[in-house]
Amino acid sequence: MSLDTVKHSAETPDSAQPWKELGLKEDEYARIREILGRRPTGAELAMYSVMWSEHCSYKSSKVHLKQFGDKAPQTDALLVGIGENAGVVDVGQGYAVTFKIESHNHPSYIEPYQGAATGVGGIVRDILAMGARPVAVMDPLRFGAADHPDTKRVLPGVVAGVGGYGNCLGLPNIGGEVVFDPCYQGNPLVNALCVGVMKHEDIHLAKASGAGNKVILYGARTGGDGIGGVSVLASETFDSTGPSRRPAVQVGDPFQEKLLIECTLEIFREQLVAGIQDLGGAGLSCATSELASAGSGGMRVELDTVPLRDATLSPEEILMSESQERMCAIVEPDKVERFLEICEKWDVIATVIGEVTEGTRLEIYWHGEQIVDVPPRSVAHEGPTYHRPYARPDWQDALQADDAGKLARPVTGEELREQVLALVGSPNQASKAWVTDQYDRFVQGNTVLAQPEDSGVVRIDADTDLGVAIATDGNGRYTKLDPYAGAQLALAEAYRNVAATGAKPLAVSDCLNFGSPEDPAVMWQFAEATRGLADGCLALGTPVTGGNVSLYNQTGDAAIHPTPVVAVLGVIDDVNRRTPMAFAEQGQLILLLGETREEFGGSAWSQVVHDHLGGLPPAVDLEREKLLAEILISGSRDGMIDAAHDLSDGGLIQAVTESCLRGGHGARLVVPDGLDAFTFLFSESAGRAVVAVPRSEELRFTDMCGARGLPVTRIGVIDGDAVEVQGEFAIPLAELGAVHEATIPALLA
Amino acid sequence: MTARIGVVTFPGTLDDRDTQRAISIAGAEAVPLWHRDNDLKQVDAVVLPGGFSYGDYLRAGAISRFSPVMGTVIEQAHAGMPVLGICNGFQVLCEAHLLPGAMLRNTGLHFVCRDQKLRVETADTAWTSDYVPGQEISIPLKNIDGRYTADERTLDELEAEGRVAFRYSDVNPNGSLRDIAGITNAAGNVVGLMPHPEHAVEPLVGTGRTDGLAFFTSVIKKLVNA
Amino acid sequence: MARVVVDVMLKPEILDPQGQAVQRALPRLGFAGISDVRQGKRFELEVEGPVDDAALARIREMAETFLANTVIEDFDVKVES
Amino acid sequence: MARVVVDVMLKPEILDPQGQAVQRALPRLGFAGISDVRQGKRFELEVEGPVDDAALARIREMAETFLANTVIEDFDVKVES
Ligand SMILES: Nc1ncnc2c1ncn2[C@@H]1O[C@H](COP(=O)(O)OP(=O)(O)O)[C@@H](O)[C@H]1O
Ligand SMILES: [Mg+2]
Repeated sequence: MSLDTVKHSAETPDSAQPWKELGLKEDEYARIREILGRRPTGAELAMYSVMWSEHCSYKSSKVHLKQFGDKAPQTDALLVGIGENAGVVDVGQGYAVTFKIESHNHPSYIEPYQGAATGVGGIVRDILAMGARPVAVMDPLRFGAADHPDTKRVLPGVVAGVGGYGNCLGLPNIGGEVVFDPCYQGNPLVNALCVGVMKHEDIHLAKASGAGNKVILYGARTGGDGIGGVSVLASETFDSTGPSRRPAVQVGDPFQEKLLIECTLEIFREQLVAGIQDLGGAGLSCATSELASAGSGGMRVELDTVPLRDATLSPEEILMSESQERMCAIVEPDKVERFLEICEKWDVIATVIGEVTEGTRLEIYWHGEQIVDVPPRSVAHEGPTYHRPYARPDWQDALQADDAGKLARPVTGEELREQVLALVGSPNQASKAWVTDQYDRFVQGNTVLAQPEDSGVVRIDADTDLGVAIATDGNGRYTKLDPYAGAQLALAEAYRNVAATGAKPLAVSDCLNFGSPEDPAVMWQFAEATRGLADGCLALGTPVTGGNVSLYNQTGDAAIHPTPVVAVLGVIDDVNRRTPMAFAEQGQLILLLGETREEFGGSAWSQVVHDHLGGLPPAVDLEREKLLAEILISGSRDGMIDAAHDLSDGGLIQAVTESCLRGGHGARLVVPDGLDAFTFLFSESAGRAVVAVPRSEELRFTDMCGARGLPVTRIGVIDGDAVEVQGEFAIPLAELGAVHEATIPALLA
Repeated sequence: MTARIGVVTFPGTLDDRDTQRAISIAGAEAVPLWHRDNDLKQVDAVVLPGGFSYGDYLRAGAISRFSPVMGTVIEQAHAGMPVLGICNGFQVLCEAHLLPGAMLRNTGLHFVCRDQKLRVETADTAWTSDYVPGQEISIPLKNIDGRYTADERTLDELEAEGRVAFRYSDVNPNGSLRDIAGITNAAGNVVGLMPHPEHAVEPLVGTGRTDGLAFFTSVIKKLVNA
Repeated sequence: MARVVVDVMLKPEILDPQGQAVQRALPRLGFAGISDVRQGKRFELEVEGPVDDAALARIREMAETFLANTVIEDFDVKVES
Repeated sequence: MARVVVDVMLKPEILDPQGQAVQRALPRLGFAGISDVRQGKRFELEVEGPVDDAALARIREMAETFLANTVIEDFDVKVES
């Protein structure tokens, strides 16, 4: 096949082109022709098709995501906002932190190990590209039914992939989620978060400026893997049509990425780059067009200089390849030599592939012939925008009317006891140690708290003991019942988890996992959830700094539960005063903060005991969440509380069980006046936490709560070696522990 | 005199900076060493830290063992310099035949990260003199290729000569033969173990215990008194 | 009892980091003249009963659905002499 | 260019949990009649120049000192037709 040059395309306006196969719609193809004033070349078509895919262009979601900017709360903490590789937050003492969460859902279903591994690899490069040293990862995961045979294939592969890649990079895994629900059967959700640390002056941006500056591609050679992965894998509904039609996935090389990290950090230290971008989805198409689009001039690239793993690749394939572990830097000419030296030191291949030009176009050449000549913005930032129709589904009313309050409740102590054991041993509430023990949580020597604590806490300065805390949360069941409230509940839970460890919540990143945007019901869920999240962030004063959207998570007509996963980042100026979750001291008092109402819609209890999903999720009160957080932070700062654990799915009994097991001590609980034992134990009212307080601090602490208007109830004492609810039942810790820990290993054995 | 302890960085080494921090906390000067240099910068002892050098591709430690720096380390180890291999470093020492045996994939086939109990079997090495034989310590373990293996004769020899330095004491996490977690050479200057003492030197991070500090104080005492 | 060998190799277009690491180490160890290395898996299966066409067909199915992930790997089934 | 294959397998007396895990899974997947599975590595080397005795000797040395750890593994070198 002869080369389709720009010249050739002008001469052959009527050549048929595979725009449809590349996932473009007819009007999109027409627009490309209009932008260029001719038909695109094959290479241009390849670039537009990947960059205008749902995954890269956010064409269905961006009209909704705009709210995160429009409703952004006033804050001095945000140094870099949405739009860059990741947002950057000021955490004081001259330090900045960048974090982001991303999805790798579809690839992880097809090839669990590599899909999950490259998901970690991709998010780590995003963080690195901001100028930061990556310091930790987290992995919110969702799978189909725990006892489904395919879960046995997908889950161990995903966990091995997350661990295989992250462990090999030397990044501690400090938290995540493992959730099972049949709705994720053909669409597991593999989200990955990375957090990185830098000094304010080290922030780097993805832009190509300064005519004459060189474009350097460095890292792995470019191969034929993952071509079209973006458009095919991430954007279209995946239906299992047998092995032969399965699209290509990429294989990751964590060792190469580790070299890339160290090499890049050394390059940053010597201030050798003017702009930098990682190569992720859409590979070189994305990196070159985004760098050029954000910069001041144009860019010229000699594509045949790109180091290849497979010499037979066509220019189109090189532009679309999603080979992992590559970065692209803009470097002033007199710094190129030193740049290449550092790459050589780390055994990283680096090649000058082009330069920044005076012009305004992105021009790509292949053996001297021009094959791309486009306005970079039209590729990178001016893709199509859809106002997809959305409508509240007709089944929503019936779902909400199916109130969980009418479900049969346990009456006797014996029934309560049985249901407590069923709850703490259910796959979603059981210990996730089988998963988390496969992750290195110690490497880098700065892990202060990791799973199963409420949030991961890492020290970022060993001299001052400054640290950051992060938690991720999402509840697809709540969000299905009410997408607006569900998104806010996810936010509230992550916020509460951060505060529970004593850190002050500062900022948010989110991964929005939904079904097909072409279904108006799904689009409504999306619209409601983004609206809820944006309003929630405004109310809590925590801006969204970046995130990711994953659509088309559905099999046939069946979409997953709408699943916004929210990550909240907080700062703690002295990690010595972090609050752990363990009930570690006999005799300390257990206090319940917040109010308990009869709220069972979407609850773990309704799922475990009745396999029911209906009604309304717990009410959201963000002012209350703020107050609770303030109390938890003050309690930690003033040394009044020795343990804290937030209440979420599973309610009070789940939280108390976890804190007891972690500390190795039992608890004696008393049902407070005005509550029945069942509601006390199983309700999932939001805005609550349990704390352990030394007797000497009780008065000071309850006075503080009283003065600020936060309800506080003394519910028991840390004591013995059983969890006992007076007058109802007692369960020995050993029995609780055995039930809590046996479930996941048994399912995966 | 301040002891100077070198910490080797291979491509893919992960716990090098953590090991340097542990050495400083113990009171010595940590000296970074680079795999391509055969110069050991006049250090008095060397630590080969943990990680996935060369991605642990082929076999853990197999490629690093041929690095230029290892040429000098092997030479100096034979001459009596204290050398400690932690995790991946232990694997490198085995591949380099400074210690007998080999490391295989854990029997559970998974990466294992846990707070591991160990029994100290000998204090007669450069790196364990601050422990007492029989002492129980707890330090983090994190690896996927940690199953220590050697033939029966070698194992009997190790036992007979008191060269098993540490044994797993609560559970055997990886199927290591005879619960072996760490061994020493006959001279007692070269020690390898799978768990990570450098992650048990500060009360605030890691497992919150400092049971690993004695590795570093042991060697520092030896060097300073030498 | 017969032995059947299943070789599983990454497809040629798929990155093989392990093979690459080996290849890059060879010159340093003094082994020249190896232009490419690919590393794969070898399974040795001990088969009870006769290794007839039916048995081989089953083993091929096993390789296709379980031993290899054909999204990224090719496999080859051989009866050992 | 010729291809030389080096097969590396754990010695028979060494426990092979990977092979065992495969074997244990087979009946569950409906594959009966496999009495043992061992899992090893296969290296495919592309050799420049002729694969004569000298070249094979070098590859054998490479296998012995590098590709296999003979404390735990056996190896086998074959020229592919
Ligand atoms: N896939 C995972 N990776 C790392 N940590 C996890 C993972 N799944 C769960 N965890 C950790 O286990 C603990 C319990 O999880 P979860 O019950 O979801 O916490 P919470 O309800 O407080 O959000 C948390 O510390 C969480 O970070
Ligand atoms: Mg929590």
